[in-house]
Amino acid sequence: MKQVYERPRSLKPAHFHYCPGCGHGIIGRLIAEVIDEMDLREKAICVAPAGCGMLVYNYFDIDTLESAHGRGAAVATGIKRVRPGNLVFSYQGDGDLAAIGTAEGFHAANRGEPITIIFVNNGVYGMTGGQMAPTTLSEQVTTTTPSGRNTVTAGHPVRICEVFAVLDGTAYLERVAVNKPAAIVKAKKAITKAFKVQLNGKGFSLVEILSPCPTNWKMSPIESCRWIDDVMAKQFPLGVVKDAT
Amino acid sequence: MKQVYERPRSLKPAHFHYCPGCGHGIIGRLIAEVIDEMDLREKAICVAPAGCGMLVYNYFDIDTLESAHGRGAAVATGIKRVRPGNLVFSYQGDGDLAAIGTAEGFHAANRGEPITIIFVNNGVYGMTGGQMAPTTLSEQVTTTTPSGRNTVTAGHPVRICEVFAVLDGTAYLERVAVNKPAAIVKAKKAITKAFKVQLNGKGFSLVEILSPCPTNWKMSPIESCRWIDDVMAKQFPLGVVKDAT
Amino acid sequence: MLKGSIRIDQERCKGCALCIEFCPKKAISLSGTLNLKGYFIASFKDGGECTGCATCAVMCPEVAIEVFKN
Amino acid sequence: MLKGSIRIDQERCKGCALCIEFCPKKAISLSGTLNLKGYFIASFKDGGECTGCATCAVMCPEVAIEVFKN
Amino acid sequence: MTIKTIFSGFGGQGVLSMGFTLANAAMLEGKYVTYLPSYGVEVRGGTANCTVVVSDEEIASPVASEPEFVVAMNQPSFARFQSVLPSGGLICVNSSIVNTTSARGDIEVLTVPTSELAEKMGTIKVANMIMLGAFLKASNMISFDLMLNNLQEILGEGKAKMIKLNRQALEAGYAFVKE
Amino acid sequence: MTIKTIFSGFGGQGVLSMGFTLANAAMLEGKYVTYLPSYGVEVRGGTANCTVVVSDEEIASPVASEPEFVVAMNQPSFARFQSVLPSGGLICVNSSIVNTTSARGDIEVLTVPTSELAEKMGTIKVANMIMLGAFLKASNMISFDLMLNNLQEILGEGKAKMIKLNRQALEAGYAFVKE
Amino acid sequence: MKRLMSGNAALGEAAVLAGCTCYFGYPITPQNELTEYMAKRVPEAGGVFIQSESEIAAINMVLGASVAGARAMTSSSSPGMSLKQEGISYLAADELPAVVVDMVRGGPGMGNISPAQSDYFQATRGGGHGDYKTIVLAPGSVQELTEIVPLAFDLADKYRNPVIILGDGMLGQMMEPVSFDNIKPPKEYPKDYILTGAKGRPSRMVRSLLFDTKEEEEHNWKLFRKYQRMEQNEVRYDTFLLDDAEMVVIAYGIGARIAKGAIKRLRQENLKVGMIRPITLWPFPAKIIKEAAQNGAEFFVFEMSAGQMVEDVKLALEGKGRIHFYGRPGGVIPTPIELFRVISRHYYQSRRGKK
Amino acid sequence: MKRLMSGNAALGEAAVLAGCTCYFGYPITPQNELTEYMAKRVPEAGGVFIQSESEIAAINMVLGASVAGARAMTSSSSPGMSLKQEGISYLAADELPAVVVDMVRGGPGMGNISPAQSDYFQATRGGGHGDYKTIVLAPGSVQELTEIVPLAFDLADKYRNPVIILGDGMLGQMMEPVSFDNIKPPKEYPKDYILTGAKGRPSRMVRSLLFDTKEEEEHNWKLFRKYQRMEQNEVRYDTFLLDDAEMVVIAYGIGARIAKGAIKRLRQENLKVGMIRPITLWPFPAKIIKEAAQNGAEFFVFEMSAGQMVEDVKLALEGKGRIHFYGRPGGVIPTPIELFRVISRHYYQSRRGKK
Ligand SMILES: Cc1ncc(C[n+]2csc(CCOP(=O)(O)OP(=O)(O)O)c2C)c(N)n1
Ligand SMILES: Cc1ncc(C[n+]2csc(CCOP(=O)(O)OP(=O)(O)O)c2C)c(N)n1
Ligand code: SF4
Ligand code: SF4
Ligand code: SF4
Ligand code: SF4
Ligand code: SF4
Ligand code: SF4
Ligand SMILES: [Mg+2]
Ligand SMILES: [Mg+2]
Repeated sequence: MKQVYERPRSLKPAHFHYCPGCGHGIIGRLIAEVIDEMDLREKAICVAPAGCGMLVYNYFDIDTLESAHGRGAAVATGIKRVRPGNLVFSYQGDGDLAAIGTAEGFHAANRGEPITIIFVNNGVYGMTGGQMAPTTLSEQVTTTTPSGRNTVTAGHPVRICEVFAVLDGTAYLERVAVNKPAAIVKAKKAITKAFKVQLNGKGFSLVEILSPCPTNWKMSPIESCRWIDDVMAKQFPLGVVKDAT
Repeated sequence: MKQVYERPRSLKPAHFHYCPGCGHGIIGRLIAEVIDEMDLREKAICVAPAGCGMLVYNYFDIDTLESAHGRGAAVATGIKRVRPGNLVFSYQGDGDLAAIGTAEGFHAANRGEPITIIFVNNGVYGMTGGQMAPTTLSEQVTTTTPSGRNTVTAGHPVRICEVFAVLDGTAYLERVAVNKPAAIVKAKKAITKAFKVQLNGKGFSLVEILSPCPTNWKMSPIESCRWIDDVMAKQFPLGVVKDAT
Repeated sequence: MLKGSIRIDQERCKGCALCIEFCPKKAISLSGTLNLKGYFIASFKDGGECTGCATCAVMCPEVAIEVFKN
Repeated sequence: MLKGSIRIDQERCKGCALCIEFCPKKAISLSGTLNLKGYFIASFKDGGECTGCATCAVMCPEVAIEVFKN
Repeated sequence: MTIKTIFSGFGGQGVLSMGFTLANAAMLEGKYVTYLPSYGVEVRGGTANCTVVVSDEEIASPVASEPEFVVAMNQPSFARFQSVLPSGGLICVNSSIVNTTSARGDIEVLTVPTSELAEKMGTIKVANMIMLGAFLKASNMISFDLMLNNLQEILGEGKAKMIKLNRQALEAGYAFVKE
Repeated sequence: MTIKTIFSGFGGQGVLSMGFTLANAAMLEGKYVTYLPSYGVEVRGGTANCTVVVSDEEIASPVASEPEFVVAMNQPSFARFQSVLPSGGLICVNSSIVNTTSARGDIEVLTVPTSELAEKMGTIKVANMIMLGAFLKASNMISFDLMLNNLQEILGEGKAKMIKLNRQALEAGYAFVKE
Repeated sequence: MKRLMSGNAALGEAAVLAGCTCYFGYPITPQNELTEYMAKRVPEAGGVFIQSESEIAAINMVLGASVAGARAMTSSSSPGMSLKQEGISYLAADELPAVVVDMVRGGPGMGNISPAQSDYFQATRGGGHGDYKTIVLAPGSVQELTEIVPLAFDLADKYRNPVIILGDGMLGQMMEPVSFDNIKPPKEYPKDYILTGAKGRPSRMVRSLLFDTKEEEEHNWKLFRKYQRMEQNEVRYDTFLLDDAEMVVIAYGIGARIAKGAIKRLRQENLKVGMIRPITLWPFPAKIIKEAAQNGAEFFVFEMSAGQMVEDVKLALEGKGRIHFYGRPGGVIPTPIELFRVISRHYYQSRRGKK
Repeated sequence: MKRLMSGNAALGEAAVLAGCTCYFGYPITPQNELTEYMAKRVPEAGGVFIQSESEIAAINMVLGASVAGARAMTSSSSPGMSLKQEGISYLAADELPAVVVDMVRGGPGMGNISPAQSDYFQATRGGGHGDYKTIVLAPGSVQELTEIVPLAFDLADKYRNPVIILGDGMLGQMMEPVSFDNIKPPKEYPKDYILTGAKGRPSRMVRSLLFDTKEEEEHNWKLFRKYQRMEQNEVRYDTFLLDDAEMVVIAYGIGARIAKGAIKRLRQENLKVGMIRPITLWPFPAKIIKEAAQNGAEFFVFEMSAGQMVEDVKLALEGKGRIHFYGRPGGVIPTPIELFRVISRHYYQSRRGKK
C-alpha cells in the first residue's frame, strides 16, 4: 500500500495544544501543506501574535516570531520590508486583528504591504477563555456577554474582509471555512492563492477562516462544524470578497 | 440697519490661532452656529484630541475636553455613556482619526455609539508641520513625502466615510467641504443633521469636512479652496455616504 | 434695492482674502494697513454695492465680519 | 475497487470525532480506549470499506491520521 | 494544622468542582481556606488541577508544593502529581482509568474505581463526587455530616436540582472506603 | 565673548533665514554658534523668532534670556522683545511697519525702513537681507567681507540663483547704517 | 456572611459596592474573571460595562467617564498595563480620579500568566511620561481587597488622581472566604470640575496642554505639592512582630503573605524575625523602615521579581542598615519553607558576622 | 567639514552613517525634523522609511526589521514614548537590538512642546512591564550626537537589547556646527538569531512567551546577568573641574550644558564647583559620584523636572554626602546665570553650615 496522506514536512513532531475539534489544528496543517507544496519551507517567516494560535512556533518548522497582541501586521511589515524575497505571513485571531490590532491590520492593508494575513475568525477570544470578539454574532453568549451580545451596547459583528475591500491597497481577500471536507479544500486553495499573490508582488492578501472553537462555543466539535454553516456563515458569507490581481 | 450676521454666542471672544485661510476657523464657527440655532450650548460637550483643532476649548463657550491624540472617540464614548442626555461630539483631524485613532473611531462607529465625530480632513498633519496623513493624495508632496506620496510604499488615501459605511453601527455619514459659500451652507446642514441623529438616538454620526490647510499645502487660501474642488474632491467625493436613519 | 454693509474686526482679520474672492459685489478689498499681528487686512469699500448677502461672513475663517442690512 | 486504510496516532488523537462524522464509508468509530492525555480515541474499523479517500485526514485537527491506498 | 490537597484530572472530569466543594464545606466549618485553580496554558482543554488549603490559622500560600493529599483522576495527573507528594502522603486515584503499577513505594495509594461506581449510579457525571466522598473518608479533613446537611448551600444554586444525586454519590464514595 | 541675538517677526518675513544666515557665516569664521528656532505654538503662522548665539567659547545655552541684540520685523515682536532686552541693548527695527514711539529709554533703537528699501530693489522678499546687512554693520559681530565672499556656501544650494540679489540687499542694508 | 470568591470577582463586587458605575476592560489573563464579573454585575446594578477594543480604548473611556463625573475603573495585566501608560499620564495631568487594576504576570514581553511582582517600577515610578505620581495599593488577601477597593476610589476622588491597585495573578485567581459587610456607600466629593454641559454656570474645560512653560511649570509644582500631601497623609503599612525583630522582612502583596508564613516558622525556632508590609507602595513607608534600622535591625527584602522595591528600601535606609535581597522573577511562587530556609541562612550568617 | 544642522537632522544623518537602514516614525513635536530628515535620507541611501500609523505600529515595525536583521530605529517624544513601552518590553524580552529616541517635552499628559527631562524614570526604570533594562544615553550637544548614535547601535547589537537616546526638544531643534568625520562604518555582529527563512539551517523561533515559570525565571536571570554586565562595562560620564570641587553638580544633557556655563562663572568667583555629567543614565555612574563624596564634596543635582535622577544620586551616595536639588519642570529652560545664582547660594549656605 502506498501512503496517500502523510504529515506535512513543515510541521514539527510536537502535538498540538488545541482543544478537541479546534479549527486551529486544521488551519495549521493546511498552511504547512501549502508551504510544502509550494516549496516555501526555506523562505517562509510566520508572525503569530497572542491568541490560541500563538504557539504555532512550536508546530511550524519554519522561521517564526511571536509578537505582541494585535501587532502582527506591523511586525510582518517590518520583516517584509527588510526581506522582500521571503514569504511573510501573520497568523492572527479575530480578537487580535479585529479589536486591538484594528489599526495595524487596516494600515498594512491600506499600504498594500505584500504580506499575507491568515485571519482565524472563531467569533470569540479563545485563549483568554471565551470573551466576546468583534466578530461575535448578535445574541451570541460569551463570558462577557452573559445574556447574549446586545448590538446596541456591545456593537455589531465586524466583517473584516468587507471593510478591507474598501481599501485600495488590498489585492486579494477571501473568506473560507474549515468545518467540512469541501470547505477545507477551498480554504487550502485560498491560502495557496494568497501566498501566490504575495510572491508575485501583487500586494496585500488576507484569508479569513471561519473556525470552530468548540470549547468556548460550548458545543461538540461536530455541532460546531454545523453551526458554522447554519449560523455563522449567514453573517460572514463565504467566498472571494475582493480579487484585484 | 439691522444686523444680519453676528458672532455666534457659543464662541468665546478669543481670536483663533489658525493660519490665514484655515478651514478650522470656518468649521468652528459653523459648529457654534449650529449649537446656537439648536439651542445646545448648555447640553453640548466637545472632545478635541491633538491637532490644530485641539485648542477649540479656547473658542467654544461650551464644556470641552482635550484628549490624547487619536482617542477622541473612546473618550467621547465614556462621556456619552455616563451622560446620555448630553450632546457629545469629538472634533478630530485626519491624522488623528484615520491614523493613530483608527481603532477607537472604527469601534465607536461599530458600536453605534450615539456620538458625533466632526472629522476635519485637510490631507495633512497640520499641527506638527505638514507631514503625510492617511488622507494625503497620491503624489502629494508633504514633509514626509518629499517626492510626493508613493502609494506603493506609503499607502493610499483613506476614505473614512466609505470604510465606516460598511459598519452596521453607523447611522449617518456625510462628506462636505468648506471651500466656498454653497459648500459651507451644505456643511452646516450636515452638522445640524448629525447632531439631530445623535439627539434622536439614531446612533453614530460623522461629518467629514474637506478643509483647506494653506500653510502646509503651500498655496494661498484662495488656491487652496480651488484645489479642494479641482483635486481633492475627486478622491473624496462629496455627499451623503450613508443615511440609515 | 437692498442695501447692506459690513464691519470687519481689524484685529481678527488675517488678510486671507476669502471674503474678497467670494463677495458677489466685489465690495471688499485688501488694504495696505497692517494690523498688530502683522497681517494686511481686508477692508470694506464704502461706496460698494453691498447687498448684505453675508457671503463674506460665511467664508471668513476668523469670524471677523459682521453684516448689516436694511 | 479501490482499497484503503488509515493509521491513527493514538497519542495525537483527541477523540473529536470529526473523522468519524465525515468518513463517507463510516469506517472509523470511537473506541473505549483512553490515551495518556485522557481522551477516548478514534479507531479504524479493520473490516471497513475504506477507500483511502483521505477525507478523515483532511478533517483531523490533530494531524493524527495517515492514509494508505493501493 | 494546615492541609493541602491537589485535585487533578482531565478537563471534563469535574476536578475543579471537587476542590470548590471541599473549600466551600471547609469554609462553612469556620476554617481558613484557599482555593487556587490552575488552568495551565491559557488554553482550555487538556488537564486541569486545583489546590485547596484548609487550615486552623491564616494561610500563607495557596500553593501546595508539598501537599498532604493528591487526587488524581487520570494517568498524566497521576504521573505528574505523585512525584510532588512527600513521603507518607496519600494519593487517591481513579483506578477505572489509571494504572498505578508505577506508584512510588513511599506513598500511600487509595484506588477508587470511580467510573465503574458512577456508571452503577447511572451517570458518569457523578464520578467526581464519588471520588470526593472517598477522599473525605480517607482524609478525615472535615465533618462529612456537616457537609451533607448543608449540601444545598455548598454546591450553590446552579446544582440545586442535582442535590439528591450528588448526595448519593458522595455517600457511595464515602462508603467505599473502609475504616 | 558671547553674543546673543533674537530675530523676530511675522511668519513670512524670513526671520528664521536671517538667523540661519548669520549662524552659518559665524560658523565659517570658526566661531562657536547655536541657532534655535522657536515656532511658538505647534501651529505655523503668526509670529516667528529664532535665537543665534555666537561665541569664542563653548556655548552653555542656546537660549537668550538676556540678549545683546534684538531684530524686530513687526509690531508684536517689537513689543515683546524690547522688554527682554537688558539696559544698553540694541534693537533693530523694521521702521516701515513698526511704530517705535513706545521704545524704552534705556535701550538703543536702530530704525531701518526695510520695506521701503526692499521695494526700491524691486522685491519685498529681500527685506530680511537688507535688515541683516544693517544689523551686521551695527553689531559688527562678524566679518562682512568674509560673509560676502562665501555667500553661496552660506545661503545654501536652494538660494543659489538669488545670490546676486541677496548680496545687493545685504550691501544696501550695510550701507544704510552710518558708522 | 462569607462567600468563597476569587480575588478578581471580589474586587469587582467591592468596586460596585463602592459606587463604581463604569467599568471598561479588555481580556487578559490573569484578570479575566474581573472583566467577566463586571460584564454581568455592572449592568445589573444599572451601570456601564464596555468590553473595549483595546486597553488603550479602555483607559480613555475611563477618562471620559471620569470627566463626566462617574466612578470609573479599568483593569489589566502587565502587557496591557504598558499600553495604558499614556492614558494614566493624562489622567494625572488632567487631575481626574480613576482606579486602575494591574494583576501582574510574569514578564517582560509576553512572559507568562503566573503571578509576579515585576511591574513595581512601572506602577510606582510612573511608567508614563512626565512628572506625575499615582498612589499604588498592594492588597495581600481577597478580604483585604474589600478594604483596598473602596479606599482606592476614595483616594482617587480626594486627590483627583488615578490610583493603581497592584495585585498579581494569584491574588486575582485564588478563592478565599470574603465578606463585604464593611463597605459603606461612597462619600460625596465635590465635583466642581466635571463636564455636564454648561447649564447655569460658565463653561468648563479640562486639558493638560499648557503651551506656556511657566503655566506648565506651575501646574507641575501644583501636582508636586499634591504628591507631597499624599506622602504625608497616605502612607499605609502593616507590621508583624516588629518590636524585637533583628531581621525585618520587607515584602508586599502575595509575597508578604508567604513571608509571614515563613516568619511564623522562624519564630518557632526563636529567630527574631519580623515584617513590615507596605500597603501603599507609593507613597512608600520609608519612615517606619528607617525607624526599624535605628534599632539595629537588618533587612530582608523579598520580591517576586529580580529586585525593584529593594531600591525604595535602599532609599529609605540611606545606607543605614544592611539589606539582604531574595527575588524570584518570572512567575515563580516560592513556598514559605523556602523563604524560611533563605531567611534563616541570612539570619545566621549576619549574626556570625556581628560577633 | 562642519555643517550647521539641527540635533534632529544630525541624529538622522549619524544613524544612516552608522548603518541604520530602517526608520519607522510618527510625527510629534519636537522630533519632527528627525522623521522628516529620514523620509528623505533613508530611501536615498536605499533603506526603508515608513511613516507608521502610530507610535505603537512604529515600535513593532522596528521589532520586525530587527528580527529580520536590520539596524532599525524609531523616535518620538514623551506621549508617544508612553505608547511604545509595551514594544520596548518585547524587544528586551526577545533580546532584539533597536535604537529608540525620545526628544522629551513638557508633561505629563499633553503638556507642551518645550524641552524637558521628565521622562527620566520612564527611560531608566523601564516604563514597560516586567524586569528589564535599557541602556539610556543622554547627549548634550549636536556634535555629541554623532558619537552617541553609532554607540547606541553598537551597544544594541552587542547586548541584543534596545537602547534609548534621551534627548529633549532643545537638543532636537537647535542647530550647531557638526561634523560626521568620525563615524566609522558599522562593525559586524553575529546575527545567528535572526529570521531569514530556514534555509540550510534548522528553523528558528523568536518569542518571549515562556509558560513554564522555571523557564521564564531562567530567562529573567539571564537578562539580569546581561544587565549586570552592562553595569560593569558601559557606564559613561564626563567630569568637569571635579578634582578640587567642594560642590559637585550632577546634571545631564542640555541641563549639564547650562550648568557648565554656570560653573565657569562660579569658578571665576573662585567657588570650587565641578560637575559629573552622566552620559549613560542607565547604567548610572554611581561609583564616581560615591568617590566624589569621599572627598567631602556636597552635591547639587539639577534637572529639568521635579526631581527624578536625584533618586539615583541618593542611591549612589547611600546617605554619604549632602544633596541639594534644583528642578525646573514643565519645559522651562533656566539660564546659566540663574543656575549660577542658585548654586552659589547653596554653596555659601553649606559653607556657613560647616563652620
Ligand atoms: C496587550 C495584550 N492584551 C491582552 C492580551 C491577552 N490575550 C491573549 S490572546 C488574546 C486574544 C485571543 O483571541 P483571538 O485573537 O480571537 O484568538 P483565538 O484565541 O480566539 O484564536 C488576548 C486578549 C495580551 N496577551 N496582550
Ligand atoms: C501620542 C501622540 N502622538 C503624536 C502627537 C503629535 N501630534 C499632535 S497633533 C498631531 C496630528 C495633527 O494632524 P491632524 O489630526 O490631521 O490634525 P490637523 O492639525 O491637520 O488639523 C500629532 C501627530 C501627540 N500629541 N500625541
Ligand atoms: S479555546 Fe477554542 S480556539 Fe482555543 S484551542 Fe480551544 S477550541 Fe481552539
Ligand atoms: S497648519 Fe493648516 S490646519 Fe493648522 S492652522 Fe495652519 S492652515 Fe490650519
Ligand atoms: S455682505 Fe455680500 S455683498 Fe456685502 S460685502 Fe459681504 S459678500 Fe459682499
Ligand atoms: S475672510 Fe475674514 S480674515 Fe479673511 S480677509 Fe476677509 S475679513 Fe479678513
Ligand atoms: S480514508 Fe476515507 S474512507 Fe478511509 S477512513 Fe478515511 S475518510 Fe473513511
Ligand atoms: S479527527 Fe483526528 S483527533 Fe479527531 S477523532 Fe479523528 S483521529 Fe482523533
Ligand atoms: Mg478568536
Ligand atoms: Mg489634518
